Amino acid sequence: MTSRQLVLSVVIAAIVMFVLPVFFDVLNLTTYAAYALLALSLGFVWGYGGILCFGQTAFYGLGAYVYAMTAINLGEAWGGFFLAILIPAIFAAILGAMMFYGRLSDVYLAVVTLVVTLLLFRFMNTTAGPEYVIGEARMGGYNGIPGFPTLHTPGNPDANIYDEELYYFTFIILFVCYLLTRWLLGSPFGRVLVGLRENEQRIELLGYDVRARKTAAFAFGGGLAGLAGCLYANAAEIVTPELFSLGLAAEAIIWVIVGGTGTLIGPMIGAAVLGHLKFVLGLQSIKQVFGKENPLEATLVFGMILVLFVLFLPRGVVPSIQGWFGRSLVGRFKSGSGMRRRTRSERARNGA
Amino acid sequence: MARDGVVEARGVGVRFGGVSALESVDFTLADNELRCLIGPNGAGKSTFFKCLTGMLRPTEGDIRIRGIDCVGAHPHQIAGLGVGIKTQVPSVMNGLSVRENIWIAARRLNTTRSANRIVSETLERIGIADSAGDLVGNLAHGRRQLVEFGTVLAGNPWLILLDEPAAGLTADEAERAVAVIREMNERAAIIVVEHDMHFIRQLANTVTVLHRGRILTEGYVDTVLRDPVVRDVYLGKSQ
Amino acid sequence: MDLAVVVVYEILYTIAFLALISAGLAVVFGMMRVVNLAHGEFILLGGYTAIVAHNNLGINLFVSMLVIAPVVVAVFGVVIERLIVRFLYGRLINTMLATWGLSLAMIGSFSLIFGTTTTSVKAPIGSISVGAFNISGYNIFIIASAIGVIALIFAILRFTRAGLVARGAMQNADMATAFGYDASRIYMATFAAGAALAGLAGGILAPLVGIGPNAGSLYIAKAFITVISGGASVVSGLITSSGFFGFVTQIVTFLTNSVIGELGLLVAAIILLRLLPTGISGRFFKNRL
Amino acid sequence: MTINRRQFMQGATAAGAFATIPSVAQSADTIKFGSILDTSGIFEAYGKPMEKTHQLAVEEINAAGGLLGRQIEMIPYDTQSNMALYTQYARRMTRRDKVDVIHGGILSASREAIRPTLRKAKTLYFYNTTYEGGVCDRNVFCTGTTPAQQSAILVPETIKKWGKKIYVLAADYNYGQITTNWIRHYAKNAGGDVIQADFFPLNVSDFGSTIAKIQKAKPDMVMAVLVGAAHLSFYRQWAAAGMNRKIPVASTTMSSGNDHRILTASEGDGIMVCQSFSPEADIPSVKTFLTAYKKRFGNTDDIHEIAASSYDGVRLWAEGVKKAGTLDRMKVIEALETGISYTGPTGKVTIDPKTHHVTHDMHLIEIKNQKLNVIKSYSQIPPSDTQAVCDLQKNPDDTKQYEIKI
Repeated sequence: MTSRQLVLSVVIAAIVMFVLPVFFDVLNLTTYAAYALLALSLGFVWGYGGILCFGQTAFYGLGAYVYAMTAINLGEAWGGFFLAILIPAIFAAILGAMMFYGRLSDVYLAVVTLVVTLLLFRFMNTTAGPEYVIGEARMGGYNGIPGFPTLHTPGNPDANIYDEELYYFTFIILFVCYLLTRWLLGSPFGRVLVGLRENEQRIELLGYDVRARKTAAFAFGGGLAGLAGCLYANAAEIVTPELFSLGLAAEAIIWVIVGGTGTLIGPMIGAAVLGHLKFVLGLQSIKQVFGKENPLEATLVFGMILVLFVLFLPRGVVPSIQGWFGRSLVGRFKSGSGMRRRTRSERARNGA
Repeated sequence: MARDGVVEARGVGVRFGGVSALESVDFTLADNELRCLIGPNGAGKSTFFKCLTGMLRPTEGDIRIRGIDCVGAHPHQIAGLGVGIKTQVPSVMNGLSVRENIWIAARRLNTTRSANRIVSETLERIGIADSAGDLVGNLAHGRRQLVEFGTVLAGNPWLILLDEPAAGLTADEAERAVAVIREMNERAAIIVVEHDMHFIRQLANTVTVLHRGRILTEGYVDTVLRDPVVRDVYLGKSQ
Repeated sequence: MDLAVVVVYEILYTIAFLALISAGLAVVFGMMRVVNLAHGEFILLGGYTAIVAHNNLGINLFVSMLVIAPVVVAVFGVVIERLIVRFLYGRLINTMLATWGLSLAMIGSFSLIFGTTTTSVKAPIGSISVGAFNISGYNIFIIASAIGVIALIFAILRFTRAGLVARGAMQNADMATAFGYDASRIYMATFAAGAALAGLAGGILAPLVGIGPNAGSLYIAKAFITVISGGASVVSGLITSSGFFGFVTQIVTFLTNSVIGELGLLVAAIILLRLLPTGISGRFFKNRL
Repeated sequence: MTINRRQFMQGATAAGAFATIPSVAQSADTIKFGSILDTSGIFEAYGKPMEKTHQLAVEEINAAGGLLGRQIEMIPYDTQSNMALYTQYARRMTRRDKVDVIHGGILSASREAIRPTLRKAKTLYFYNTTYEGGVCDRNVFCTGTTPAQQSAILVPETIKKWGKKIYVLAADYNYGQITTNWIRHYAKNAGGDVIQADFFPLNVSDFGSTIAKIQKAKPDMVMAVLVGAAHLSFYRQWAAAGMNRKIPVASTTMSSGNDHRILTASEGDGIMVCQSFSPEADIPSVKTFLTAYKKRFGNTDDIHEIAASSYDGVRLWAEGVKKAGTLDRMKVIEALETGISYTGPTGKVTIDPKTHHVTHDMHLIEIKNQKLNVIKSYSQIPPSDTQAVCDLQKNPDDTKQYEIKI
């Protein structure tokens, strides 16, 4: 990324950040920004690493829980903030190492990641009893953990970062993570990672240790997702096992595929737009417009969106638009990879 | 152990279940030698190639590359020794440009700056500089083969393993490939696994004939191809 | 002693349950390399069909469960295959995504049509006594059904012409076409067969667990894990992996409780896939049925 | 239907569909009543009738001239059986809608999710559901029954009737955990014993092995503290195994979601519950309530105890506002703390100033033929469990939920 591009993206991000609250509720926007960071992490792991992780929510939920429990024990937020990045990243590294050194791929990898998030979902749901406690923090089972200290000015636990401040904070973190991810993709590590998505065997025959690199990429994605969970926890002021649920795992996938795999901006936009769509569909008002039998049931709409996108726009919205308008801001390695990965899995099938 | 070859294989055997794909193969490759491995389908060429590249672990025997025990090593470890490998199906990164493909190969042992320089040189060497910015996936088969040669070259290897480099090439492209292989041979020892007799004659060098998982004979290409036993193996496809 | 009988009975029941809910998915995955993530909702559709046929249309419960449910779901499966799945053959991940979308859409439709509460029918078979214990007689019916379903799949694949053609087409579609078979129709029929098995499972389970729009995720998670861990061989994979998971789950459940039992299943799945990355049958029953 | 239009406008502006801002002038002088309930998802059966009784109570008050001469405007939110939506919507209600009071929350999980939020935002909160007791928070009024009113009757009565050994099956979250401890407590007092307690996440629907384990343990009865649609399978599987004729079942939750109407008569018959409300009870205030409900919504099939106590909750709050003569939160709390009473569908309810809980009339009920037949009634039972630990007169800043120690 050139410095001109950097300045341009900062300007655009700043405009977006200040314009959005004019039209939307900041509480919602904060949540959408957290979703967008989760989508960014999945977009990176899936779109650039070629690792289709069905359970990215495992790291997201873990980040939220780590934050909540650390904040309760420390009585302040920042320790939890950093642990919420570190612990999911370590967890992802361990899980990733297990999978990649075990040569799991494609469908088996999807199963294992999905199972891990379900495992955490089930486990967190069973922790209602008083014996499940870490320090002063009860894990709370189905209830989740409400009432933990939220983010505050460093050093002053009473000066909470609230409402609009929290929105700006979350948005800026999201933007920094976006820049960081772009920088990483432009680095030699990132380029090899993209090559690896394109042809794992070739990268290996060139002498790169594929397993180590995939593990590292997975850990980076896990850290981003954990941070997203931490930001979500601050927006929602509660963490519950729902963070690990199959439904949210599905939504994250939908965000990315709708926004576009192989880009970073696409998944983020997908998350924000679909997050808002879900919110609107859940409003009483919309239900009342249609009477009791609301045909716009959120799961129904989301399901149809996913089916239609896979069938008709498998590259997602952003790469398609880029395809119409030629190259744009999104970095040199974007090159509409949704299609390309398809040819790869076709090849995998033919080989099998 | 005396180091009398770049590649030193002793008693290599591979069994799948009860079937032997390779049996007690002894094989030596000297410095800067160019050797072709030939044989009919199912002779064990590819199996042996996979053993050399670490894609397959032999059930018995010993393989050393420059004296280093390579049995059980991963492909990236073998490649990491400075071995360039090209597989049978063109194995390139379709979603990336030609330049990017070669850059990734060059960058492994070099800094970004020298990698960029190596990329330009390599593009020239294989004569594909005009399509440097094109996506590899959009290139014709033969051009993709060349790109793969490029990725192998960019690592500046001292040993190169090529599996059926001529497969699917037009006559022109095959000639070009012969030239490239010859040129590579100036700096590196090469093993070529090949099926195409015409291509091998063009390379004109020492060949090893595999048959039913064993080494049938070794020698200069013309001599070997005149050998009636070899002709039987190739023509009498009864087995 | 009675307790031992009950424990064995519960283990057999759990294995049968896993085999039933996984059979349809196993056929589709094993034969076509398609993972139908809407499989859980196919099961629910079978359940709803059986309940509606019995409760609202007054049709005999066994007919509803064993005939109407599989037929309706098979027809639905054909429609889905024609509209969605056939465009995605060979693209494993895309079929997974599309059928996941289908699954969500079906959940939404179920809640619209049937509401979010569970509906059910009364089990048609009473209880039986084993010594001091009462056990549900209906579970015996489920165990018998599972054995029947597996035997049926095996017989069709092994002994019928249709099964042979199907196996051939899955190995090499071009070859089958060259012999004059329409590969596209074979795929469609196989997908319909998988759907029918899901419908059958839904019908049979309806009296036992009650059917609600969100219940599908419980089935798909277990069926998915069972099938993937079983590997690509339809029959041997299905038997070994439901046997393994059923045994692990029930033993852990009896030692602790049913929640830990479920966790046991998930942990066992991860360990199993780590040790056998291509599933049980990929390791031990390669290229068999 | 001002509610609908206003709500629609809100949604539309939120969606960014139009830029017009709904006229605030009209709603400025209405009283804003926030209702936050799960009216879709797996707790729909609980939440829908509760929202209806909120609506009924509000409409009745408005028809009678409103409160303090102003009309009440109901602002309903559907939390879709998703606990995370509670905090989100609660903050919308306090910060954007600026409601005067919030009624709602069904599961204890949802109450605990929003209780800190509402206290921080200084918005009065009514939680009107049967629950495990112990909430001690001056900002909150709990008008549902607690274990001292429910289990304290149900457990000794069933022990007397069936025997001493109890096997508890409970939902695995705070309600189930704490209620189970109360059952242990009351069982011990009555000379009985909880021989085993198993906890189930809310999505568990297969109880086969549990039923076998229960038979192995040979209890005299099973106490079901099960919650939600999936858990309903227990009663079915229990009947399918023929156990309903061998071991009797009592439940703290059974009829709250009208489960007895979803189960067949033969599956539900004989199950004992203890509630403050039964539509079958021959009490004038119950009949009046049911008539009004039927007139408004067509039939009374979906009515249940916590819907009735939600109605009571709205009425009690209205009495408090009337007495205070203002909507000021502290004034209303102080007015309610004078021990206000109301006689409605659950009989006479009186607020206990020390705990912000309510004195209830209770009924021991046996389910027969999908009906809640009252066997025995108990008059004016105090929430003594919470009274033993909570005194808001002495400690007005307390915010804890006390849990029973075993």
